[in-house]
Amino acid sequence: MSSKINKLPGIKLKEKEMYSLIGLVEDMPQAKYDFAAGTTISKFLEGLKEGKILGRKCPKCGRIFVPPRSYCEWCHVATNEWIEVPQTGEIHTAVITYISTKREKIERPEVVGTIKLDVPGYRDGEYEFAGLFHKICVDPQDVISGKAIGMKVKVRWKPKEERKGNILDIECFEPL
Amino acid sequence: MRSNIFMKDRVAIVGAGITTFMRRALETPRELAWEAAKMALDSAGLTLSDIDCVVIGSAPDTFDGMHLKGEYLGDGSGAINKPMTRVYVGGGTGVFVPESAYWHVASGVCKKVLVVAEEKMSPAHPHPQYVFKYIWDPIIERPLGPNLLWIFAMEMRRYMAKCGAKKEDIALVSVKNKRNALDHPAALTAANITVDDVLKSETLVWPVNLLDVSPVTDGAAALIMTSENVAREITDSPVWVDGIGFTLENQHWYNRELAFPRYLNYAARMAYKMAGIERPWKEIDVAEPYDPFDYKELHHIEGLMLARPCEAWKLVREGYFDRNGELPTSPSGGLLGVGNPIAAAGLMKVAELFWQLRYEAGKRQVKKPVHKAVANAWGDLMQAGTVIVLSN
Amino acid sequence: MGVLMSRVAIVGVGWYGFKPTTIDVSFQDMMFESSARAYANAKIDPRYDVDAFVDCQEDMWEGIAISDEFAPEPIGGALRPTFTVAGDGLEGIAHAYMLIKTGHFNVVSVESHGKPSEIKTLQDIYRFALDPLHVRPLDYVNPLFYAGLDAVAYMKRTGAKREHLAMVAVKNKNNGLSNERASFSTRIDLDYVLSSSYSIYPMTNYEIAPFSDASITFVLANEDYAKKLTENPVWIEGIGYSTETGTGATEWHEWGKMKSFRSAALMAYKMANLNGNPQVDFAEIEDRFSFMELLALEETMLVKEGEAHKMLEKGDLNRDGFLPVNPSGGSLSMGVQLEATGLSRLLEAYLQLTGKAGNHQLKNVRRGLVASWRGVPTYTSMVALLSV
Amino acid sequence: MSYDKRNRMEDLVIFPGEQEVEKYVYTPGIHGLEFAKGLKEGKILGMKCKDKIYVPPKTFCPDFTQGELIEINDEWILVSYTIVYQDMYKNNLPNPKIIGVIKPKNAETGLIHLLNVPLDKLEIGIKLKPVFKPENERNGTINDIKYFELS
Repeated sequence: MSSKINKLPGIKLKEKEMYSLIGLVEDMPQAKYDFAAGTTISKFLEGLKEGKILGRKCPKCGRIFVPPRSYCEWCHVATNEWIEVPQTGEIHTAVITYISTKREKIERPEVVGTIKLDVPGYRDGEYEFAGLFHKICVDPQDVISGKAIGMKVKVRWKPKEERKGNILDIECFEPL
Repeated sequence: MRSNIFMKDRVAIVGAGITTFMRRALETPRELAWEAAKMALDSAGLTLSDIDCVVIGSAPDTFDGMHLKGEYLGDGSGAINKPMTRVYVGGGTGVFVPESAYWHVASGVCKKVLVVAEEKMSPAHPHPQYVFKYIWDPIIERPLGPNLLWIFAMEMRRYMAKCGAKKEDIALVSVKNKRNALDHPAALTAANITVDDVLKSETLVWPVNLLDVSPVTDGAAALIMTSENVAREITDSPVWVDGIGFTLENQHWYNRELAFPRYLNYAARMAYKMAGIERPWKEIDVAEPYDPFDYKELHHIEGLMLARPCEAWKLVREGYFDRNGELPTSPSGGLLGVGNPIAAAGLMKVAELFWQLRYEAGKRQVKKPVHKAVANAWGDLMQAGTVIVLSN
Repeated sequence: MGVLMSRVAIVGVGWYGFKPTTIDVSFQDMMFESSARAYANAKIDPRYDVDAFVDCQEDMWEGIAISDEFAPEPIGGALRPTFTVAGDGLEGIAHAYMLIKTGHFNVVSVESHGKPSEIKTLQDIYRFALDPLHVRPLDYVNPLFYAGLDAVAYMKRTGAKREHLAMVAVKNKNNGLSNERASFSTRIDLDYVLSSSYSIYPMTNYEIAPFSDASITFVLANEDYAKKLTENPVWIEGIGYSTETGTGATEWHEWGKMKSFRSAALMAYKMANLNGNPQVDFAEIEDRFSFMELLALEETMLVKEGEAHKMLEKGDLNRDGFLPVNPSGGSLSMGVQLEATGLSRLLEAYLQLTGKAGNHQLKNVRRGLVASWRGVPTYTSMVALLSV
Repeated sequence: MSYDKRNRMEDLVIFPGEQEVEKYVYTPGIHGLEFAKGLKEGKILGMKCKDKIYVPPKTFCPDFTQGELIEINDEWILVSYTIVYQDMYKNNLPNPKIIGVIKPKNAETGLIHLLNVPLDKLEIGIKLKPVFKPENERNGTINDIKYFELS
C-alpha cells in the first residue's frame, strides 16, 4: 500500500475546530426502557432483599448457576430448582478503579472484581464457576501485591431497611 | 463444521482501502465508509457497478449516534440498489466482516463483494467510554456503575497472577506496536516510547495505564473479495482466504477463568482446521492479533496457539514478535499504534495481512518470507472470537 | 452431486409471544422459549446438531449496546459458532442459506425477536435512525411520515384511491380473526375505516400496524439432513435482499416506488431459475402500512404495475381469491415485532406450506412468497420464495 | 423457564434502564459543510454528477464518483407530501405537520421539509419556494429554511 499511496483520505479536526463548524448538529434522542426481569431474575432480586443469594440448578448436568438462569446455557434445557448458596467465596480477580463510568477521576479509588462463590458441584481450577461481579472492600495495596487474588471473602449486606431488591443490596464482598 | 471436498472455487481478497485514523473527523460516518470503499475499489481497478453484494461491519450504534447504523452506512458502503447486510459481534466485527463475505462468495450467491467497516467514536459526549456503560447486563451489572476498562483490567490482573507476567513485561507490547505504527500512514498514536513511559502514564484502572490502551478513533477500512475466477482476471497476486472461525462464549464473563481466552481458541481451531493447519506456531508466518490493550495481544497470541499459554510475555522480551523477529505480530502497529475505530480497526488488521502477503507493505514489510497469515479480533464481554487465515 | 447443488430447507420452527406485552418473560427467556420449541420441532439437540447460530437484532431496540453478548445462551449457541446480523430475521435466513451452501455447515438456526413493549421512547428511537443533518432536526414529530410520503406518491402514480388502502386494512384485520397470533385482528367494515380520522395522511390507525412482542426461531438444513430430519421440508427456492439507499441519503429514494423489493425479488427468482412472476399459490406480503401491500405486490412482480388495487377491489387477494395475500392477517393483524417481523411472515408461509396453519389454512398450496421490509426510515427489503 | 413461570404481577420486576449519553455532536461532513455555509447565506446548494443534479449535496454521487457543488436557482416542485396528525403513541397533534419532498425542477432528488401550504392547494406537482429564517437566526442547519410555500 505505502509503496503506491502517499496520502490517505480523512480530514482531521481539533476539538475547537469541530465545535466552531457551521452546520454542526447536537442532539440526543431519548432512549429509555423498561426491562422485564422475567421470573428468574425477579426471584433472585427478591432473594437479595431478604439477604439470600439464590442459584438455579440444571436438571441435566447438575450445575448450579449463580446468578441464576432460566435455562442451562450448556445443555439448553430449562433449569428446575432454586438453591440458596453460601455467601462466601474467593476473589478470582480484582482491580483498582480511579475513574467513573464517564471516565472522570474519582476521589476515592474503589476495588472491584469477580468472586468465585463456594457453590458445590464445581471442581477446583475448573474453567467455569458460580459467582458474582461486585465491589470488594479490601485494601488496594493487596490488589497490587497480589495478596487479594484467592483471598477468602464474604458478602457484606446493606442494612435490611435499605435493601431494595437490587444488586446494590450487597454493599461489597469483604475479607472473611 | 466439516471440510468440503466439493469446493472448487476459492475466495480471494483483491483490493483494500483505508482512511486516516483520526481522533475527530470532519467526515460523516457514511463519508468515511465511502472514502475507504472507493480506495478499495480503485486499488482493484473496479467501479461500484462491478460489485454485486455489500457486507458492512460496525460496532455499537451508540458511538456514531445512529440507530440502524448499517442502514445509515448503506449508501456510503456502496449499497445502492444492492444486497447489503450488517454483521455484528461487537469488537470482533472487524475480522468477522471478511468472514461473512467469505460465505457470500463461497456459497455462489455473490461474485464480487465490497466489505466495509466503519466507526466514528467522536460524536458521543462527554466521552465515548460512557457508551460502554450500556454493554453490561442492565439489571445485574449496570447498577454498579462500571467502566469498560474494569473488565480489561480484571482480565489483565488475572493473566498477570496466573502467568507471572509483570506490568513492565506487558508494556513491551505497547512499545513495539506504537513503534511499528510509525511506518503506517493511517496511524493516530504512533510513537517511540519506552516501558517507563507506559508505566508512568496515568493509571486509569490498576493495572491498566493510559498507554496500555488504544485510543478513541474515527476511521474506516474496506476490502474487495471475489471468487477465484474473478480474482484471476483482476490480479496476478490474489490473497486467499484459507479458513474462517468464529465463536461466541456465554455472557456470564464473571463465571469464567479470565486468564486464557477460550472463546478465541475455539474459533482458531475452527479456522485452522478449515485451512488445514495443524501446527500454527510453526506454519503461520505473520499475525495480527487483536490488541486494544497491550496484554490482549499476548492473550490472543496464546489463544491463537502461536505461543504456549502463559509464555507469550516471555517471547516478547526476546523480540520474537518484532517486525524482523521469528513470528512478527501486529507489524501494522495494531490498535495501540494505528488506532482503534472498533470494527474498522479489525478490518485494518486483515488489510495489513493482505498487503504483507502481496509484499506491498513498504517499510512495514516483515523481513522473513510470508505464506500464511492469521488475524483475530475479540468482542463483547470477553466472548467473541473471530479468526481468519490467509495465504498467498 | 456437488454441495453447491444441494438445496436448503426449513426443518423446524418455534415461536413465543405475538402479544402487545410479554411481562412474563425477559427478552432472553422469550428467545429460549422460541428456540426450545424450534429444536423440539426439528427433533435435534442444539448443543450437538446445529453447526452455526444466527441471531438478528439491533442495539437500540434492545436497550443494550453490543447486544449480541446476550444472544448465545438462550438459543443454545454458547461457545459455538454464533453471530448476529444487525437486520431483519429474513436477512439472517439469507446468511443461513449461504452458510449451508458453502458446504461447511449442515444445520443452521436463525433466531430473531422484538420486544417493543419494553421501549419507553419508541418514537425517539425511530427518530434516532434518521439522518442527523438533513432530516432529524425538522419538526415532523412522527418519524413514520416517510410512509405517508410514499403512500401519496404511489396513489398518484397508480390511481389507487384512499378506499383501496382502507380495503387492505379490512381484508387483513378480518383475515387475522382466525389466526391465534393476530392480536390486533378485528371484525370491521370499510365504513369503519373510511369514517375514522387520519393518523398519517392518507392512512388511519386501521392502516398502520401496531407493535407486538415475539421471538421466532427457524432451523435450516441442507438436503441430506433435511430429508433425515423431517418428512415435510419446506425448500427455500430463492432468497433475496436489497437496499435502495442508506438512511443518510433517503433523498436518493424514488418516492412511491420500492426498488428494494424489485431487486430482492429478482435476486430470489434468479436463484430459483425463474424469470419474472414466480406463479405462487399465496403470498405473505409487507403490510405495516396498508398501501405497502399493494406496492410490494407490484414491485415483486406478482401482479402487474398499477393492477394491485384493481385486483383487491375484485376480491382476487382474498383468502378464497385468485391470489390469496396475507391470509394470516399480516402485520396489520399480528403487529410489527421489530427485527422479527420478516420471520413472523416466513412463519405464516411455512405453516401454510406444511398444512399446519389451522383455521386459516389454505387448500392445495405448494409455493408461496414472503416479502418484508425493514420499516421506516430504511429502504431495505427481503424476499423469500418457498415451496414443498 | 418453560414450566414454572410466575404470573402474579407483583412477583415480576420491571427494571428501568436507558441507553443515552449526554449528547451527540454530528459534524456536517465535506459537502454538508458547504451546504451549511450556503444556508447561512440564504442559498441552497446541490451536487452535479455528470449531467444529473442531486439536492442536498452528499459529497459522493450514487455511482461513487465525486460530485461537484452548484448553486440551485431553479423553481421547486412538490414530489410528494403527507400530513402528520398524530404522534407514534396516537396522541393528536395540536398542529398537524405538513411534510413534503421538494425538488428543483431539473434535479433528480429534493429536500424533505415542512410545507406551509393550504390543504386545498396541496397537490403533487405544485410550484413552491423556500422561506428562510432571518439571517441573524441562521446557523447552517436544515432549519435555516423555515418551510416551503407556494411560489
